Amino acid sequence: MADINIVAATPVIIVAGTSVVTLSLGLVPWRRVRLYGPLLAAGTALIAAMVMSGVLWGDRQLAFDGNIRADRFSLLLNFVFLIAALAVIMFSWREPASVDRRGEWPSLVLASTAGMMLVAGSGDLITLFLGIELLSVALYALCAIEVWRERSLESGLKYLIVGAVGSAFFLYGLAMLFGATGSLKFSEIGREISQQSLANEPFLLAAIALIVVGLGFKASAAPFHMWTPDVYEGAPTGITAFMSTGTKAAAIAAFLLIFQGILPGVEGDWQAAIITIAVASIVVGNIAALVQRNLKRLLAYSSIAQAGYLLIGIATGTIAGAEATLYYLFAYLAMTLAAFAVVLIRERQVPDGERLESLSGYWRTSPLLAVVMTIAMLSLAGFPPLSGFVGKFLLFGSAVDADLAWLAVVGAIGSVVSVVYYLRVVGVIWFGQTDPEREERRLGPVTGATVVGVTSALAAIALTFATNPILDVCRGAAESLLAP
Amino acid sequence: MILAPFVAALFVIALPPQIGVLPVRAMAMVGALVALAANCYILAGFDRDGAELQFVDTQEWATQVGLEWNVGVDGIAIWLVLLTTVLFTLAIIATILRPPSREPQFLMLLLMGETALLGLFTANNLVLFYVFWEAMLIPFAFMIGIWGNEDRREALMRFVVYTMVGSLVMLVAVVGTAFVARDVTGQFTYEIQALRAVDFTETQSTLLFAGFALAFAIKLPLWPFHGWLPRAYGAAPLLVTALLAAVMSKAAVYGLLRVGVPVFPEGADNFTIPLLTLAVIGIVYGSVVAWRQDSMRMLIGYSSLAHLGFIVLGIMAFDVIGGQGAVLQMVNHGIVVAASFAIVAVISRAANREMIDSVSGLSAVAPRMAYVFLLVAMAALAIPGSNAFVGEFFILTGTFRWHVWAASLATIGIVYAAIYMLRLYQDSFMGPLRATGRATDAELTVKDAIYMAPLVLAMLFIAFYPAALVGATEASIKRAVAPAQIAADRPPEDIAEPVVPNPPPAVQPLPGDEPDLTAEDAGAPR
Amino acid sequence: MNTVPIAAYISVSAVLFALGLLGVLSRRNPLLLLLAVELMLNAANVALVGFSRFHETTDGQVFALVVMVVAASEVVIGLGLVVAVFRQRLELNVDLMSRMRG
Amino acid sequence: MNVLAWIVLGLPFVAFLILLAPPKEPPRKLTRALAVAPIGIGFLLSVTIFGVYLSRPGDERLEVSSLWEWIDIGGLPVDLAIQVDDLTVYMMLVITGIGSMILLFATDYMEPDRDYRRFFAEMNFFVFSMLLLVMAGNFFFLIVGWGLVGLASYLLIGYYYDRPSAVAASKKAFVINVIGDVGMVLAAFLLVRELGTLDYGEVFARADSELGQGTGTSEAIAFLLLVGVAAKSAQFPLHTWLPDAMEGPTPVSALIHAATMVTAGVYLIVRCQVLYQNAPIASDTIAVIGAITLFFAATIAFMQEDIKRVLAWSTVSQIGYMIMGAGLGLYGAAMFHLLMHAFFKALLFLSAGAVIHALAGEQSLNRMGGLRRHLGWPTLGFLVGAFALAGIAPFSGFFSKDEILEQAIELGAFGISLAVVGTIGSVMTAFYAFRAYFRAFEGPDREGGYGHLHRTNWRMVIPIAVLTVGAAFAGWVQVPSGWHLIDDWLEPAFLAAPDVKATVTSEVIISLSTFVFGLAAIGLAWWMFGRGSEWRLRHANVLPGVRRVVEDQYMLNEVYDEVFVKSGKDLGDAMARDVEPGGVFRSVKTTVGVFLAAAAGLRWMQSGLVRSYVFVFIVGAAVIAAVVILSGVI
Repeated sequence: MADINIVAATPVIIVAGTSVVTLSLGLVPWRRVRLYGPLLAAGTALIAAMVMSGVLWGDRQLAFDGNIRADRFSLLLNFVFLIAALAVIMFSWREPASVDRRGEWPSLVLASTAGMMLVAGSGDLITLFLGIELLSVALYALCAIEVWRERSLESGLKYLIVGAVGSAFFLYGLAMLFGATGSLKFSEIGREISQQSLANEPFLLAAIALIVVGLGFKASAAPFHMWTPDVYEGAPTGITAFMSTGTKAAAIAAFLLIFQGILPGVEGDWQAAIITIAVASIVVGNIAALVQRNLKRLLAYSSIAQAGYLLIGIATGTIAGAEATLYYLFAYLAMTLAAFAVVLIRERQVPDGERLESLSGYWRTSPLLAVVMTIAMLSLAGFPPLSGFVGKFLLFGSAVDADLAWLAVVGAIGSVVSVVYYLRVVGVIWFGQTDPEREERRLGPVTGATVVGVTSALAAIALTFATNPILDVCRGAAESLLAP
Repeated sequence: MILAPFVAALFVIALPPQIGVLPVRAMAMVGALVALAANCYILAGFDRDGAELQFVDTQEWATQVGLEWNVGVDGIAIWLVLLTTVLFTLAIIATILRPPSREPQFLMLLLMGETALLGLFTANNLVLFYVFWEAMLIPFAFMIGIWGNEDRREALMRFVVYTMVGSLVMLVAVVGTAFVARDVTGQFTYEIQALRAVDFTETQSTLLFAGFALAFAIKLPLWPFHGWLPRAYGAAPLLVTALLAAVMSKAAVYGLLRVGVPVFPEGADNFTIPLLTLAVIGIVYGSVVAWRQDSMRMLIGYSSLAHLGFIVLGIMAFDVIGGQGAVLQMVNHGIVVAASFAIVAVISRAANREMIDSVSGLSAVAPRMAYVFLLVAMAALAIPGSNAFVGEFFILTGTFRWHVWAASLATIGIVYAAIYMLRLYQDSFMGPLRATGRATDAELTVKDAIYMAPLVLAMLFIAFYPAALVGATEASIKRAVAPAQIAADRPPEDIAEPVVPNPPPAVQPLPGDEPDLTAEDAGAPR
Repeated sequence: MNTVPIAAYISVSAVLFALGLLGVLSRRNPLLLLLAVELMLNAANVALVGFSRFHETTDGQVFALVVMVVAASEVVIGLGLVVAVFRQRLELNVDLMSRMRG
Repeated sequence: MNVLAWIVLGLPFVAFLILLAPPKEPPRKLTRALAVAPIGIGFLLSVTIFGVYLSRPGDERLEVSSLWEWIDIGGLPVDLAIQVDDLTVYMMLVITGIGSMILLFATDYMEPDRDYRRFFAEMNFFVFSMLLLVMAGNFFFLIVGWGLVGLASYLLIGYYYDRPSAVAASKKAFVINVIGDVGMVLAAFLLVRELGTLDYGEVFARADSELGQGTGTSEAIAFLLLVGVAAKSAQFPLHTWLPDAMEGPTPVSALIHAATMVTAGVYLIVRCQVLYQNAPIASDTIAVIGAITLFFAATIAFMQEDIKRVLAWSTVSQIGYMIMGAGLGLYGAAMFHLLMHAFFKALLFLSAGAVIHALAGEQSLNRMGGLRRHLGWPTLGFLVGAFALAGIAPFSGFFSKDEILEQAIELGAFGISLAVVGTIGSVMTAFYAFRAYFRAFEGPDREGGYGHLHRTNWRMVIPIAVLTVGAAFAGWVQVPSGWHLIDDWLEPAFLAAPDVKATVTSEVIISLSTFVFGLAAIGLAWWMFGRGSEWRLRHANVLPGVRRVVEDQYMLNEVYDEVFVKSGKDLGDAMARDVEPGGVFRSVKTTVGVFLAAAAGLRWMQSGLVRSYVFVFIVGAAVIAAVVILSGVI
């Protein structure tokens, strides 16, 4: 019974372990080590975890008696999390918060990453909950890590309060699920549900509703999105990027895992709920973003809308939908990181770098970053042939395929509305006037962020041209969800 | 061929600014000329009687999405491709001769626009078509946004939003088409040629056609979807306005002819009357409004609204004559409008903000320009004997065979064309000499002649030997309109017999997915 | 064995959960908010334990233990933040923390 | 023959290109040679063709030749083809013959102008277009020629481009001609729709059987062509452009607006006689329109003070005769009158032109008088022309005009009533023709005398002399009850002409009445105008209302302005200023407004208060619960 098979859990273990190591590295007396050690260690750990994820690629392996899985699905998502985390580490080079809290910063990032990986690789409800909590708790701290900034504190506290409520809902949902099936293991829950036609069972219904609410909160889907803009705005920009990519991916992974992995038999019970939050997210996110002048808030609303698109894929309940969702996660990762990289750099260059106006005429001073931002925005808006387009195309296609054509139409209308605010950014960059009086300062080199930005922008393009192989991978991952 | 300008664009952007503008110019010219040369090569090897796509090139791209690189030209596409390469080459020459600020970027965007349009005209895959359709928007939006006048923000916003609404509808239609087609035949494909064979039910066909038609109508623009036109045409740099009117509008009519009518004959048939009505309204409305414009540029812009109405008539008549005339007129209109805008550019050197009443009597100081303008004006108002007359004549001939009312009402546009073009010509070149700027600036210089001469020569060539173009379109047009003719219940002797019949509906179901075809066919749309 | 019916467990936990929610809604002090959240988590614990008995497995109880630890860590972070807020000499009132809005 | 015909057609076009090509004004001698020679050579070649055809039997006098297949579209081939038959040769002779004379005249007349070569280039372009019109082998190129002569006419009317009145006149002429073109193209559409071809041969061969006698289609085609005819030949109600067209240089008026282009309508009816014989209603309409036009134009000619405008209205009126004749099916007579009219009207214009030239541009009759004593040839020319115009035997107009009237009488009550109108018109013609003559050439010199007069040199005199001879004697080629050379020549081209022969009685009636009343009218004109201006000035205020209406051309211009131009402008303004910004854009603005309002609402909800967030959270959870439960129940 006690099948430990620790190898299958190595990626998580590496990351979690290094989290502790970096924390201690920040305490060692040698200044040089204090300065660079934690970041280097974190980077190394992340790369090592990626390598391990690659090595483990293949059919499902179970660790710790099936509480942690390593299959195509979890490993693929590991890449999303690890890339996001790596980006944050690179962002944090010379980041004020990171300089101040040398050990804690990478340690918390790694802890949060480990939480995400646990979510994707969980094999039972406890691991899942642990993962969710681990990533959230670390993020609460990260949001507020710039304790000298009132906004950062406010952001952390808001996130904590609403997040705790969300977690409570989620946990209660898990309890209900346990109550309905009498098991905590995914495989057994799935078997239980398929065997004893539990559809419309009150406990199951309650579980579904509560889980949708809890995960919807994590994915910042409307109407559980209210915290998103405030927290995104207040948190350090690197963390915001991490939240909007990693957390969202983790939440979406949990959605996929629960609804497509273990509850496919009762699709009728949960589909409507997911459609509801998907539509609400698309509508709210896109409309609210129309009037935003703060780039981070704008990206926050945009991420709400993007969550809506991602949920479309889940709502279909088909392999094609899951596949599209996974592809779009990668595309979304690339374009969001690119966008945040530019915001981050601009923040360090000018005092109010997160204002939309600060980008006015930016292409004159920094054409490369202007192109990066343009690609990111166009891709987010779904302009072909960028990866954002391909992803949306797949998502809407899967919706049409699942007889949810109207959902695709809603999504498409939403993306038209979104064009307005995305292109406003592009317009400001290219067509705006430069303000000669603006104080330009440079807070040290921003190479790390630049590298991330350029790489992400290139990835946003490359994903299009490599659609075929990547989709194959995604399909494998999606199929492994349903494998017994 | 399509990629040549794109590669050149990459080079242009990659060249460091220090080395000066010459290599950039050279690179841009090379890109445009390579495309032109490739085009000539294709033209030389083109089988004029074939209805099939020729020079097909296929590459896997994203099979699961149905996206693949699948391009080729037929008798319709080749002329639009030619028009694109020629006009963009001229545009690049014109840019080099009278460079705007930040010339390299402008050239780069021009080349990217050319790429998108070439891709659009050759795409044989609905998704690819859509990709290029959208890609076309970006360079034009940038050119308006960076080099436009002070009104550009509003204009750009409107332009982008309108077109995005259109593309969105089209996107839904594109996806819908493939899925509905799969339900009907069991084959999942976005290939346009294969989709032609699909036997959609009338409802499916109507709905999908409506989606495409709306997108095309906005891009055209067809009345009343032209809300973006005045601002965009007004705010863009003149060269860009010219390209918008000359080439980009063709994308929409081309789509109608390539996708709309052949793939959804029943739907097209159901929309005949509404589209014809809108086209006719557009012709009259555009003409009347053009007449009352104060600015030369807007006059031409609105006239373009009217002329595109004619092309729509020709396509929606489902008539071989009308269709061939429409293709010819696409080329004609592209040339004539480009030449018209070029003339406006020359005149405006002596005028105040392109206002018509700011100059008059320029014939006295600019006799050569007067001749050229006269020639172009006559072509624009389609005087018998001009190239545009050939197109309009046969468009209306075709339309008249089936929809007497539409053709008859459209002739109002011919009369108004005379009125507004003469207004433009006479007010600026006749009467007592008066100019805001230096009147002699309006004379044709050698620089202007370099890019205007090819346009004028092309106009004359088509006027004297239209068969060179029209001859190659017949087979393709027959193939395109035959299904729609059948759908319109035309008498059998009037239905064109395509040289290459459309392939029979593919009935090879995918492995493991063998739908009950009879049930599917009989069933209502899902 | 005379067992407490499952409905009772669930009722109690639901009431606790609702009370926690009410607390979150009505309190302004972050500390009290944290308490209310704790209440909600523990409501879930009650449910877990109840189900655990109902299904006659220990899994639920294990889960409840884990939750307790997690809840504790959450509170720790929360308290840390409260302290940080206090050190910035800001008033401990969540309604005043609304600098970011819109 | 075809080669010759192509050369005739091509020469003026080549001349046009050569004249335009050099960047600077070429030497005037060269321009003159290039201007006149092609048309002169064309005339000689036309005569050659005529000679060859004369030696052939009637049914071999038709050749069609195609330069290249111009287009083949959807099974509708159109060749760049010409058709040379009797009718074509006849028209070619008129165009090149009269044309070469007028151009020769113009080389001197235009001497003071600085844009010398432009004038001749455009004139050659006109001749080319006109030849294309008459030589075209199918309806498509007929329309092309039809449009191009309109263009040439436009260019030449607006030749003095810095004169606003000329510019306005040219625009008017062009627009009305485009209306005519539209009629023509619609007729062509109908032909394609019904017959699937545009070739003369096929259309005429199949018209009888496939279009049918008196059917709606036949009538429709005939009526649509009639629109073109009325616009081009300045027939009521589309005649208003022709008098304004006198803004062009006088040779232009002579060639285009008197001798050739405006008679294209007559040519068209004769060419399409098969179609018109199938369309009795349209034919009768044409005849009536001709009659109306000839009568009212004559009345307007009474009141004109400008010598060229008198001639312009007389042209409108005379074409009315031809159109009336053609409408009645009297194709031979109509064509005969066309030729005679070309002679005498060209002569009148050239003579008037010589006068204007001599007076350095003066055109008003008020500023003339007694010119007989100063200008010899022009006086003779004008006098002979006036006699011919008035239809006084034995000048040319007598034979041709009377032939139309005589034959009309044979066509029953309808014909007789039209003939009566024609006869009255003829008398009026005599009156206004001599009114102009007396006021310009007789009586005392104008006040202040003439001072220096530009001399007329040989290049002006020769054309006047030649045309004088023509106007005086050409009528003898066709003498009632004697010989009819023109009818004989055109016989093969008359595919459907009804055989109408005037009886001796009608000949006598018409000849006597026109002759006697004509002479009386001339006498009246002499009594009123021949003795100076006293009588005229004394009676200047008789019937002021009538005078004003007639002078204003029955207000037709004003009505058109009000009804079409002004309302069109208002409509355009309304659309451009109100509908465009309002109707089309408002919907967009509203939509955008809704979105922005929604965004503002969401912004308000985003209050920054954590507890409100939790509240929304809970509401959302309730909604989700409801959804889940509902979907579970359903």
